[in-house]
Amino acid sequence: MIKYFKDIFLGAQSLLVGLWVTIGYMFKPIVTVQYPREKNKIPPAYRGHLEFTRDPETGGSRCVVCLRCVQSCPSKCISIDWEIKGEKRKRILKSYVQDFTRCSQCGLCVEACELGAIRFSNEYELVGFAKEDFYFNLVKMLEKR
Amino acid sequence: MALLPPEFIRILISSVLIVSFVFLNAMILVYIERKVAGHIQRRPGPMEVGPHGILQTLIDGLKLMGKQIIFPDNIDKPLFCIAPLLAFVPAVVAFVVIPFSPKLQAVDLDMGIIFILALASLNVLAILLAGWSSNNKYSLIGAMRSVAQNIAYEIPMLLSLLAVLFMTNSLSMKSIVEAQKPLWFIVVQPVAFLIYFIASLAETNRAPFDLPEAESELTAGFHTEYGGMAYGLFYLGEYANMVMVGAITTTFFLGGWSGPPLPYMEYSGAFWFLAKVYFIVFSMIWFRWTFPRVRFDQLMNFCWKIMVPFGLVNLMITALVLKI
Amino acid sequence: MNQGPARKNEHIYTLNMGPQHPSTHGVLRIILELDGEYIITAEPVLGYIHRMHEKMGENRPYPRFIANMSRLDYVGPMLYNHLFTAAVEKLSGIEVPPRAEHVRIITAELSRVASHLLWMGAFLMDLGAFTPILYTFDDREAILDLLESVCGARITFSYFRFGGVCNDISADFIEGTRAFIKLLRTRFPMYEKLVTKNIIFEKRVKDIGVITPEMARLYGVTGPALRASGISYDVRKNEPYSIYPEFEFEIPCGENGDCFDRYIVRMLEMEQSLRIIEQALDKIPDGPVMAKHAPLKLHPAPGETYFTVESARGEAGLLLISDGSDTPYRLKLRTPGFSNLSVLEELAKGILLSDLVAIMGSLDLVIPEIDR
Amino acid sequence: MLIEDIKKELEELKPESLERKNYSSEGYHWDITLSRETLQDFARVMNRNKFFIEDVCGVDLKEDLQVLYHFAHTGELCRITGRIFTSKNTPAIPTISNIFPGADWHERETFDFFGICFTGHKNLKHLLLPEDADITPLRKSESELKSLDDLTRKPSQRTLKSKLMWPVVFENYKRRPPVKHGREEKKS
Repeated sequence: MIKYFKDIFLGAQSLLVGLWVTIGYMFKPIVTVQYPREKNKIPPAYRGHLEFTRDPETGGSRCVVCLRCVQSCPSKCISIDWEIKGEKRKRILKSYVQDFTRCSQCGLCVEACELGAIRFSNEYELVGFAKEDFYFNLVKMLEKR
Repeated sequence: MALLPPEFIRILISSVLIVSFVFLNAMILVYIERKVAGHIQRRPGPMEVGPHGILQTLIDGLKLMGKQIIFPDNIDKPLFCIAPLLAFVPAVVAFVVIPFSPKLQAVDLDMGIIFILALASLNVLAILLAGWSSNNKYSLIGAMRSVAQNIAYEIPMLLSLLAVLFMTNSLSMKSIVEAQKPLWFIVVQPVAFLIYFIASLAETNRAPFDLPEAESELTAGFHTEYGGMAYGLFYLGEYANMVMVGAITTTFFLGGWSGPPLPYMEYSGAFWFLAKVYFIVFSMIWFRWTFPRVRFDQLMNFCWKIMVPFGLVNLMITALVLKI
Repeated sequence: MNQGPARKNEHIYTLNMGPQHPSTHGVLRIILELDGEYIITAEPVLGYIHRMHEKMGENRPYPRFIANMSRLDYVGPMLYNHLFTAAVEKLSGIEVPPRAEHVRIITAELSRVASHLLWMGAFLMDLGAFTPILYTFDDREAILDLLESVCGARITFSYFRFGGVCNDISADFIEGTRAFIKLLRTRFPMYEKLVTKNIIFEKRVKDIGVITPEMARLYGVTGPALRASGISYDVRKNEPYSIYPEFEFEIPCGENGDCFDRYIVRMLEMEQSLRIIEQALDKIPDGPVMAKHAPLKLHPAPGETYFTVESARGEAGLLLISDGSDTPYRLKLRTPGFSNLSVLEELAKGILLSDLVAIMGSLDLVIPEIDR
Repeated sequence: MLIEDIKKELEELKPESLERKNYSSEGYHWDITLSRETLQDFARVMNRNKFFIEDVCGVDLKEDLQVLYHFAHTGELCRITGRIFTSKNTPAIPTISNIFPGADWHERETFDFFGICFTGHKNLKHLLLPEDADITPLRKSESELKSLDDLTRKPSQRTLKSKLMWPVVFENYKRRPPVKHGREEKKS
């Protein structure tokens, strides 16, 4: 009989303690970020889509078409087109397309690039109406920038 | 107009007022519930439509009205259609006898509380019909749970109300309020108040007793198959029931419209009445966002092993004290 | 009407729980035979998000499989990163610089805490409490922010590489982690008040879904579910990998093996993880985070290796059979969730539907990990 | 020591081979090759010594199909791998799910991926694959198959062949111009 009343008392007490916690949190400030108006700070290490770094000397990209990024990609989402020019049969980059719909942002391509020609952008607000909107041509993007 | 008897006009006006009161209340309550839930969970709640999202529920209601009601295969169509109405209408009709202030009461029935309780138990029927006619096993389990739960909890609820009725010697809502002029019954009958409050949580299927709709077990319980305004009516019915519970608690335990005097107290007493109702409703919301759900057998154990004995003892003590 | 003898059991009916059901945590389907609300048999049906990771592993060179490991278990991905990279390092004998080992342990333990926090919220959500999940998400968010600052992703980390990790941690990260540990420690008493001591919660989970030590052994249940039964088996202690032996921590154990003990064990484990992180932060040496001669394209010598780590849900194992080429010949994943779930069939006999939800919650099911 | 004690019991099974493996490289202590008759006895020995089942795993080899059973112990560090071979055309192995109920699902999974029939299994139907699937996804094509000999470690061999595609990538890691992700470039 004593246990019966003790259980009721302790149970009620535990419930009141729980209520006290939630009412306390009700008057604490909000922790969510109101997205379109506020924005989170994106850390510099953020993995967005790929983009070229600019070579300060030429103003173009540093890419020498060694194809290591292509070979290291697990999802085979990078396609590079090039032409061979000159006496030294140097490869000249024509287009560098990343199929972002298939990219898994593992970072292997960026690490494979010894010249540091590619990097991750901080772009995270990506929308589009078609799959093709996410085929990023890095060469053109560099020219626009 | 002259041909209409004045009584008829009075009925018309009061029913329009009550229906709009219930609708408005439901809308406000949905908003309050979402805001309270949001702030308890440290997020702002609806913020987009109108300042601080104040029009959100209106828009949601419009959206629900615009939606098609989907009838699944092999349902019992007439019952499927009746159930949401049955959930909503009695909840509204019961407001007829609620005394908002000395002069704001549609009808002062002699047996007001019996009228309310009778209508409130129709709610079970609505849930049972909804669960049965949906041709969905989750709905059926939810409905069966609801029936067992509501029937069980009606007993402690009546026991606690009976203790108050012993003291007032009247079933009329108005006279119950007036009997509390010297002292609110929550002071005299704290146990009855607690029992009534807990039982009413179970009656309205609010957490932690929201077993009929327990969404982690039964997806959405009895209204799994409902959509559009049919679902909306269940929702309105639930909120109307919440206000009803708040109103009964206020009338029975919190002294109804009484409070610090305001000008035109015959009418403005409704302010105090509503304030108390909203306080009760707020605590129901507060409970919901704090506690986990109880299990079905625990719910029954709690009712039969704790609530009913306490209610009976309370009733006996009340009777004894009154007799002496 | 069919009046055959089959009508003898007419009060027994079948209920399909899932694949779309709020408390099956994804796409698990359970075929229930119910008598009223009591369960007679429960048969889990898997494979709704089976992606054949093992075949994918056989088809691609070792480094390219790292990205898959985060997809395997999205709740504690760092631990699976650790599993795969360490297994391959073991197979091919790559050594990892000490700083990288420390970074690995810090991030992996953070991931474990994040996983347990998410589990706790989801478990309480199953029991019908809506609010704790948002509090735990708030805490978990801090971990994800930390991990994002170091590896750039929030869920699918792909942070570990053979021979180290891909980014070094900054001083900000160390400071942030210390601040987070302080913060989380202040939150534990709140969780205790709100959840652990709550009478409804206690009644819902105590003596429910008891896994006896013998049962756990026969089914191969590991992780917190096993430790709740009172067996102190943790791969980090029993079969130390990486630099875990250098740290002081305890293996919290339960007694009864019920849902409540599984909850308590996980709560205590978070504290132990915080201890490990603290010690690792204190000890972390300077130096490179990547081995010097770590190749991007591996050709491990033929042979096989079996490697296990303690993931957030139990013992995660990886069998790698190499044939000397750059792709594994056979890659077998032993995921703890798979074994832990297989015990459900036996646990579910004769309990209520609500208890099944509690048990499934307490087993911490992550369906992608189970289906692989 | 459990590792030594178990040896006697394993030898009593008269296995086709019983090898002590190097734990630090292979990850387990004993490697035992069983036959169809001794598999159940092996499971019983494991059960008697309180081992728990880790997994059942098939491997497609040039000669035969191989099934691996991994056992571990919760008290002491001791891992045992049981191997059993079965022919490719009519793969059938006795089940151990009557002794270790946990093996049930693992065997069903192996049945899914390799089409190996576990005789005596109560509920041998597809677990991860669709019910009507008639594929064996993890069996390899003829050209990919390797024999067991190619897959075993030879003591003379170095663990890592230096046949790398590009010599040493991460040596140049530091030499690489520092890459800053994101859009800082715009400012300059």
